[in-house]
Formats: sequence, structure tokens, C-alpha cells
Amino acid sequence: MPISILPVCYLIASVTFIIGLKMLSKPSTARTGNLIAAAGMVVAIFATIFLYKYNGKSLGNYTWIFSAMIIGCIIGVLVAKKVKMTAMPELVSFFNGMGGACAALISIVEFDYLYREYRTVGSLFSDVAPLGHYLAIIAGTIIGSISFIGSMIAWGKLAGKFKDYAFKGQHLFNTIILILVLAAAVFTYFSKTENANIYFFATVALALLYGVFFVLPIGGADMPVVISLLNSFTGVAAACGGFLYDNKAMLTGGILVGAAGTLLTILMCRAMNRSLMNVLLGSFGGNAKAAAATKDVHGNIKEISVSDAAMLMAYAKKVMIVPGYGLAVAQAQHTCHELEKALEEKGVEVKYAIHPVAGRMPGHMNVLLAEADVSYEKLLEMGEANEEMKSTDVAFILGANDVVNPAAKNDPSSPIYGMPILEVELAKQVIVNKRSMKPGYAGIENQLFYQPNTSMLFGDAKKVLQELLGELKNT
Amino acid sequence: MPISILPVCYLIASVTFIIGLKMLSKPSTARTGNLIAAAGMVVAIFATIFLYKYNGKSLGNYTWIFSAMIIGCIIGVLVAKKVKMTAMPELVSFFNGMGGACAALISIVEFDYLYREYRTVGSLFSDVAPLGHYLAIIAGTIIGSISFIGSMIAWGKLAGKFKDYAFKGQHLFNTIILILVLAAAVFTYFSKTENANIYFFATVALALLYGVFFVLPIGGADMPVVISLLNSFTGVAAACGGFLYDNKAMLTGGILVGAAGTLLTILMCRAMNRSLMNVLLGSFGGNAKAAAATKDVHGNIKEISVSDAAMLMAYAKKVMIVPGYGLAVAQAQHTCHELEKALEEKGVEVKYAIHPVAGRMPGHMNVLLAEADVSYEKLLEMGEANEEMKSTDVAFILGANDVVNPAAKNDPSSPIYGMPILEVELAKQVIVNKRSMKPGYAGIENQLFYQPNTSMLFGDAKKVLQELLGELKNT
Amino acid sequence: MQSIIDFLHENIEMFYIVILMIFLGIEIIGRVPSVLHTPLMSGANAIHGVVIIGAIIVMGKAESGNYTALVLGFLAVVLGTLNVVGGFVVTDRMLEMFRKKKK
Amino acid sequence: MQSIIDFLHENIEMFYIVILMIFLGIEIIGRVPSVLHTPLMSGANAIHGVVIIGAIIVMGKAESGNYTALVLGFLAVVLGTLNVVGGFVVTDRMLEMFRKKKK
Ligand SMILES: NC(=O)c1ccc[n+]([C@@H]2O[C@H](COP(=O)([O-])OP(=O)(O)OC[C@H]3O[C@@H](n4cnc5c(N)ncnc54)[C@H](OP(=O)(O)O)[C@@H]3O)[C@@H](O)[C@H]2O)c1
Ligand SMILES: NC(=O)c1ccc[n+]([C@@H]2O[C@H](COP(=O)([O-])OP(=O)(O)OC[C@H]3O[C@@H](n4cnc5c(N)ncnc54)[C@H](OP(=O)(O)O)[C@@H]3O)[C@@H](O)[C@H]2O)c1
Repeated sequence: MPISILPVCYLIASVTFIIGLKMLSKPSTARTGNLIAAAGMVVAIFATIFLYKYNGKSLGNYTWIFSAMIIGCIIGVLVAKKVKMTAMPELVSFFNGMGGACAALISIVEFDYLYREYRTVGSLFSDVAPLGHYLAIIAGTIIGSISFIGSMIAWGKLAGKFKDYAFKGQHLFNTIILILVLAAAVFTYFSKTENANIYFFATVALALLYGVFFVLPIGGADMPVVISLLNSFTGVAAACGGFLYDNKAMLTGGILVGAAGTLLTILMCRAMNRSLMNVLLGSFGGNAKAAAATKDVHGNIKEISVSDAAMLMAYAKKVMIVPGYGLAVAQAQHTCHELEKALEEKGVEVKYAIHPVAGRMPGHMNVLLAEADVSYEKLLEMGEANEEMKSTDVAFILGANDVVNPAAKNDPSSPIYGMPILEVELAKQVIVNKRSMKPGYAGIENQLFYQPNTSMLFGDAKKVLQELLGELKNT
Repeated sequence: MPISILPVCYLIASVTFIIGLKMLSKPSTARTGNLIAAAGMVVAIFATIFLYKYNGKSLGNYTWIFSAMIIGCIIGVLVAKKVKMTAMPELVSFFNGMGGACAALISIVEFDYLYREYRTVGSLFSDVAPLGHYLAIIAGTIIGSISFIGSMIAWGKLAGKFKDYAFKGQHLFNTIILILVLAAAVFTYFSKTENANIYFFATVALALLYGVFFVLPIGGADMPVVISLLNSFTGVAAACGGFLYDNKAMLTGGILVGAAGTLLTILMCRAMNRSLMNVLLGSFGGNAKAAAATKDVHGNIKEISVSDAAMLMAYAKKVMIVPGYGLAVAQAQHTCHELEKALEEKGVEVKYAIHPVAGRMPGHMNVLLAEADVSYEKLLEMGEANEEMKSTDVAFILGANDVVNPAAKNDPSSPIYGMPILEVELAKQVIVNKRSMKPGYAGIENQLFYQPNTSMLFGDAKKVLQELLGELKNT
Repeated sequence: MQSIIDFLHENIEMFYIVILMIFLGIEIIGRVPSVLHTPLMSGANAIHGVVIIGAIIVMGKAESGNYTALVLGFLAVVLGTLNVVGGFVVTDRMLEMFRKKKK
Repeated sequence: MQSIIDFLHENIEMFYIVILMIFLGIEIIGRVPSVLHTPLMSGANAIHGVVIIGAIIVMGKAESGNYTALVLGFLAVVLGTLNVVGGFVVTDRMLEMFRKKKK
């Protein structure tokens, strides 16, 4: 019996995955955790290449393997290094799709082996192919395909290539396709060996179709949640590979990601005060529009000129900037940092109030402001920020909307009711910058804009910030 | 191949252990968690009795098994139900010792089987006995024996049956015995088969000896920590049994407790601001005495009469009672509750400030006061209590000492430096009840007693409380 | 060295289970508040009473002439039961007390 | 039913590993602050790139005449590598940004 240290290498890899993921969930250790998991991955990969034996033989085709790996490496590093920080979520989606496709391809090749072996037997496929083996293959194929195509669509949506697309009876249609996928999978198993491949490819095609219609109707802004879900799908697909090859590294790594990814998806939804079902079925948007229509918001808005706003801030003791999605869209983070510096030169204390789900991905504002070199101490978390709000003279809201909507606190009929918000109305003065009176992501009106101590400063965030800067320089 | 659902039952048991332990670590779910784990245990036990097969045969000796189980049940329930709440830690220790003994006995019987089988072979024991099997047996024997005897001694100490006992060179002596234990274990394996049993029993005897000298020198008050450590030992011993019988329920249950127990031990030490090493080597007491000798504490103490103390409390707006070990020793919890009621009748607000390591076991004060029916809302955790301390008129310290010692905050040379304490000196008046000026558990002086707003009220806690009650009734 | 690798190789699944269990034991306990230390210790103590399975096996397969196995096995089952039953009952009693205070 | 039990029986260790891993995955993630959601998702994404092992095996055991296996295997290795390498690099880049702010 040829005994090797391969299983030990896999054990090491599994342990690094666990430790790495654990460290990734704490800010202070996250980066090291990522490196540890990567090191374990390297061990697992090279151990497989050099130590893996099937039927007593080593692996061949080294040229193919290495050239494929080099190609993958070069593209991967280039893409990962080049992409803009704000395009991170779509990049994760892209890589996730690659993993899903990889899992699907493996399963397809393995099915092909089975098919070639039994094609000419002339009996039922189920008589010759072992069930466990087949289950691992078909699960890997289906889940991998859905994950692949779904991730690609999510990527396209975030990159602005696709629009949301929904039609009436969407859910019913999706359910039917899903049933067809499963039916095709069962048919494959119980078909004559010589035409098992037809049903199999029908399964693949249907799974791809399902993936498309699964992701297409979900709102573009919900993509981070969908990506996280598809991420855990790919984990499960990888685990299927682990069953197929009795490979513990694949099994543990896959299941770990599958479980952690599912929980992470739920946590993400919870941070937005929504349920996963709600995100997937997209009923949020629908409700919200209805709510916005019935609920009428009272009062008049008050506009403020750029020069008045500049004055107000220049003579304030403390200004709290509340960044939101609009700031990211306008790419105004650098100008914002300059405004901060200009105000500080005038002796004004400037802080940022960061809501956990401001923007369109978790940590969006942190990443954005970090990119503009805003110092870490100036970023307040929601709790801290709300405490300091009372002693704030001017709360300056830059392209944020839902995260400062008081309806979350005092209107039980609002779809965002219960979500913790930044209580900017506690500040002495509130200046809101946005381009129009249009609602934000949740599609609902915001009573804040009509409050007596709120003034609106309409315009694109970047343009307004530049004008404010100009005014400040002149005074 | 006789296939049964036994492994499934074991899988269920393992899962209940995990879920149970998880729920046990949250106050709201703890009780249910305990029941879930117990249910899993019942499944595992009965599945073993009725479904276990060895060499294709079912188990026999049902009469023996059931009568043993009934005896164990009756004694177990009686003891567990009868014992006083304050004697909990020693009871846990006792049951832990039983588990350790059980693991050791199993291993001894299994060794006996091996010995009987190979006794007459005439070769080296190592030639015939498989190493993995032997390792599981010997580890189970050694760890089980140490856990058994250690727990018994811890039990005896807490029940007041043994005194602490240490001699010079104790650590060296212990190390030597430990080496001898391991040497005997190795000798057993490499001895002639016919006298393997002699070395084996030498191993058992030495392990027992080690257990005795391991626990004897550790201070009685440190027993909760030792018990927790021995608890995790028994877990490991059970896991050895799991290896021996290739039994997943024993393996997972044992390892789970082994790992969790070890961490729990460390957490317990941390709550007292000490390291595990420090507890085991007992250097704490030594240091402390030295520190107490060198460090001189300044000032005079001020005594207060019972009637003055009663006046002070009766006319206060808020009284904070700080219970400690002395209250438990004096069994004064009920009288304390009466004092609380008497004060409340006079319109005084009474709260309790609970330090996490007050007393001699974690949660000691909670258990004690719960026994006396003190309502839950009155018990403040350390953080809350410290916040309310400023608005407290009288802090009444009942048999506590170390947990209110300001040296933990302001004397870096103190052995308890860094331990979070109850900041009673913030209260307007401090009344300290203890019997003498003797130090508490850590053996160090307490500057608090010499502070201008502190008055001492000497006497046994119960007696003093009764006198206070009498005074309050008269006014 | 080789024999260690052999051993690992044959029992690799066991090792996985052991290692995962260690991680799990540590993770699960990580957040326990100190008030629960004693009940948790007691509950864990009851769980390692699973060693009684071993005692039952020893007892059940003992042949009728083998008095060592019979007597020691009997003792082991008694002690193991004590551990399990006493452990769970005492934990429940402790926790009942905690619960009572809650309301 | 019987065949399910058979299957469970034969793969009981695998099931243990799967179940323990699920618990572990959930426990480990439980306390993550929301700022770390994106990097954590990205890191987890890199970890499931372990599927590349399967691709390597497929590729390595493909016989020289079997073009399906060779071509699909090659593609699988490329995509798998992309997942692994891209995943870890992009996570590192994100986290670098977080770290920079710290000081
Ligand atoms: N962070 C996450 O992980 C995540 C993921 C998915 C969904 N979400 C959701 O996204 C929302 C985030 O809240 P938010 O307050 O950041 O954003 P928001 O509620 O979507 O509001 C953004 C506001 O910015 C304005 N805006 C757009 N472009 C602008 C520009 N160029 N210059 C100035 N203003 C501009 C828009 O108003 P005008 O059109 O009038 O300018 C809009 O009202 C929450 O509802 C959250 O649940 C978050
Ligand atoms: N909770 C745990 O898990 C745990 C475990 C192990 C160790 N510990 C340690 O135990 C200590 C606990 O602190 P603590 O403040 O509760 O206790 P302590 O520091 O040990 O002080 C108890 C005080 O009570 C007095 N006392 C004794 N009997 C009395 C009676 N009948 N009536 C009135 N007073 C009496 C003693 O003084 P007199 O002799 O002058 O009366 C003594 O100073 C800490 O050092 C902690 O680290 C705790």
C-alpha cells in the first residue's frame, strides 16, 4: 500500500482554512488570517500535484496543469490588482463564478467518464452507476452551474451591464424550472445508459437557465447579498467534489464556506433589517413603493445656498459628515476629504458618522473613505456617532438617505421600520446634499427633509463639495 | 454485514452534546441545553445496550448492566437532589471522579483482555499488542486514574476533610513521579508478555500517587479551577475509550469536554486575573505573603457601633450591599435578605453589587442570594454596580475583601493588580463587616479599610446582621 | 516516523473529528459569562459521562467466568451512571435556581 | 430506507466531518462586525477555490486521447486558479486598506 503524507497535507490545509476564516472575522487579525488560509491552499495544491495517486499511478499532464495554473495566476493577479476599490463586490462575484464553473466542469468530466464506461452496457444507468457517486456528480453539476451563471449575472448587474428584469409570474416560472432541473437529474439516473448523456446535458442547460432567472429579477442593490449566497453555493459544490474524490480538503473547505457563507448572508440581511426571503423574492421594493404612495409626508422643504452652507460650517464647532451611496456614485470621496481639511484649518472639528449599511456593500463607506486617506479616528460607528450627535452643530449629509430616515424609528408601517439609523435630527442644524427629492434605495420618502432644522443643498455631491471648497477658500 | 442504526444514534448523541454545550453557555438557554444533552445521552446509552454488536453477537449480562445502572441512578439522583446548594462544587468534583474511575476501570479490563490473550506467547508485549490499541488503553488508564484521585482529593478539601499540604521540593517530586508514570507505561509495552501486568499495575499505582500530589498542595480556594481542569482530563480519558472501541459518541463527547473544559479553566483563571500555571504551582499565595509583609499600609481604622451603622443605613437613600466569601461562610444570606426587606420598608433603595469572582466558585454569590430568594433585579453586575456607586450613600461590605481592594487598581506591585474590582470607595460612606483585620483569599492587606469614609463593623456576618435587624426594628 | 504516518493515514478521519471537535469545543465556550462557569463545568462533567458506553460494552461482553471483567465492569457501570445521572441532575438544579431569579 | 442507512453507515465519518464543519462554520462567523462582511465574503470565496484540487485531479488523470477531459480539465484548472489566486489577492487588497486606516 503506497502510503504518503498527502492526507496530512490535506489535514493541514483544512486546519488553516478554519483558522484563517476565524481570523478573518476579527479586524485585527483579518489580514494574517487571509494569508494563513492562502498558505494552506498552496500546500493542498502542490501536495495534490505531486503526491496524488489514483490506482497507484501519479498524475500526468504536468505541462497542461502548470500552463493552466500560470494562465490563471497571471489573469487573477492582474485583475485583482487593477480593479478599482469600488468595484470589489463585482470582482468577488466574478471569481466566485469561476469557482462555480470549475466545480461544474469537474463534475461534467466525471460524468463523461461514467458515461463512456457504461455507454455500451445496454442496461439502465441506475443499474451500473453507484448512487453515491452519481449524487455527488449531479449535485456538483447543478449547484456549480447555478453558482456560475448567477455570479456572472450579478457581476454584470453591478458593472452596469444588465438591468433588473422581472415579469409577472416570475416566481412560479422559477419554481417550474427548478422542478424541471431535478426531474432531468432523476431521469438521467433512470435512463438507458446510451442516452444518459442527453438527459444530463438537459440538466446542465436547465440549471443554467434557472441560475439566470434566479438572479435577474433581484434588485441591483441587493447583489452583495446574492453574491454572498452564491458564494456559499459554490462552497457546497466544492464539497460535492470532496465526496466524489473522497478528498477531505475539498470537503472541509467547501462545507466550511457553505455554512459560514449562509450565515454571513443572513447576517448581511439582518444588518439591513430584512429577511433573506424578502431579498430573494424582491417584495421589499414592491411594498416600499406602495407605502411611499399611501404615506404622505407633510411640510415644506427649505433650500440653502452654497455660500450660506459654507458659512454655517465654517463657524460651527463640530461638523458631522454623514456619507451615503450618493457620495460613492459621485466619486466625491477625495473632495470630501479636502473639505474636511479646509474646515479643520478653520478650527472646526470634523467627524464622519458611518452607518453599517450605508452605500451598497457592507463596509462600503469605510473602504471609500480609506481610499481617500481619511484617518481612521475620524470614522465613528453608529453608536458612537449617535452619542456625539447632540453636541454636533452641523450634520452634513452627503448622498445618504435611508440610513438617516427617522421613519425607521417612528413609523411602524415603514418597510425600514426597526433598522437602526443615524439620528442626525439631534444635531443643531442638518444640511442634506442630494440631487433631487427622489427617494433612495428603499424607495420611500424621508420626513427628515421637511424638518425645521433641515436645509437642502441640491446638486451632485462632487460639484457641491467643490463649490463649498471654493467658498471656504474665499472666506 | 449486520447493519444497524447504532452509528446514527451515536451521531445524534454527538450533535446533542454540541448543541447542549452551546446552549449551556447562554443564560437564557442553559437549562434546555442541559436537557438536550441528557436526552442525547439516553439515546446513546440505550442504543449501545440493545444495538451494539461485537463479533456479530449482541451484548449479554443484561441483569448485571441494568442492576448496576439502577444502583448508579438511585445514588446519583439522591445525592444530587439532597446536597446543599453551597456544596455544589464538591459534588461536581465527586461526580467527575466517578467518571475518571469509570474510564480507568474500562481501560484496566481491556488491558486484562490483552494480557490474558498474550500471557503465554512468551515474546515481548510490543510484538503482539497493536500500538494504537495499547496507547488508547494506557492513556485512558493514566488520565482516568489521575482524574479520579485528584477529584476525590478536591472533593475532600472542599468538604473540609483534607487540609492543604505542601512540602519543599514538591514540584520536583511531582515531576519525578510523572516521569516514573510514563516510564512504567513504556516498560509495560516493552516487557515480556508474562509480566506486562506487573508494570501495568505499577503504572496505575504511580498515576494515583501523582494525582494525589498534584492536587494536595493547591490551595483549597483554588479547587474550582482544579476541578474544571480535572473535568477536562476525564473528557480526554473518555475520548481514549472512544479510540479503543472506535466509538464516535465517546470520542466526540470526550474531546468536546476536553477542549471546552480546558478553555473554561483558563477563563476561570482569567476572571481572577491569574494564570493557570500560577494556580497550579501555587506561587500566588507565596508572593502575596511576601507582598503583604513588605508593603505597609498607612492610616488608622475607624470602628462603628451596630446602632450607628443601623442609623446610617436607615436614613440613607441608597444602600449597596457587597457580599463576599465571608457571607457564604457565615451562611448569612437569609438574614441578609431580611435586612434588605427591613431597609426597603423604611424607604431605602437596596441593591447588591456582585463581583464575578466573589466567594469561592464562579457565580457563588448569585447562587447564594438566589437561595435566599433575593430578587434578580436587585443583583447588579460589576459594571452596572460601579456606575451606581457614585449615587450610593452607604456601601455595606459583607465578608468581602479582595474584590473591593483598591490595590488592584493603583498598586502595580500587588499580586491582584489588574483584576477589575468593585469601586466602593466612590460611595459616600463605606461600612465593612468582617471578623478581624486578617486578609482574605489573596492574603494581602486592604487599603480601603483605612480610608476616611470607611468604618469597620467587626463580627461574624450573621451575628452582625441579626443585631442590625434588631436595631432597625426598634427605630 | 513512518509508523506515525501510517497510523495517521489509517485513522485520518478520526483525527479530523478530533481536531474539529477541539475547535468546536473552544468556539462554543468562548463567550460564556462568568456567572455560568459553575453550571457549565457541571454540564460538561455530565457529558463526559458518555464514558459509560465503554463500561456497558465491557460489562456486556464479559464472559460468565471472567470475574475481573464482571466485577470491574459492574463497578464501572455504577460509577459511570453516577457520573451521568448525578451530573445532569445537579446541573439542572443549579440552573433552576438561576431561572427562578429571572422572573 | 435501508439503502439510506447503509449509505450513512459506510460514510459515517464523512457525515461527522460534514456536520462538525457546519457547526464550526456557523460558530466562527457568529461574531463578525459588519465592516468585515465584504472582506470575509471575499476570503470565504477564495477558500472554496479549493475545488481546484478536483480540477487538477481531472486534468492529471486525463488520458492523452480524451479531448473532452483534457480541454474541460484545462479550463477547470484555469478557472479554479483564477478563483483561488484572485480571491486571496483581492481580499488582501481590501484588508490592506482597512489596516492602513488603523495607524
Ligand atoms: N451597505 C450594504 O451592504 C447594502 C447592500 C444592499 C442594500 N443596501 C441598502 O442601501 C441603502 C443605503 O443607504 P444610503 O443612505 O447610503 O443610500 P440611499 O438610501 O440609497 O440614498 C442615496 C441617496 O443619494 C442620492 N444621490 C445619488 N447620486 C447622487 C450624487 N451623484 N450626488 C448626490 N447625491 C446623490 C440619492 O438621491 P438623489 O437621486 O435625489 O440624488 C439618494 O437618495 C440602505 O437602504 C441599505 O439597506 C445596503
Ligand atoms: N469565585 C471564584 O470562582 C473564586 C475561585 C477561587 C478563588 N477566588 C478568589 O476568592 C476571592 C474572593 O474575594 P472575596 O472578597 O469574596 O473574599 P475574600 O477576599 O477571601 O475575603 C473574605 C473575607 O471575609 C471575611 N470573613 C470570613 N468569615 C467571615 C464571617 N463568618 N463573617 C464575616 N466575615 C467573614 C474574612 O475576614 P476575617 O477573617 O477578618 O473575618 C475575609 O477577609 C478573590 O481573591 C478570588 O480571586 C474566587
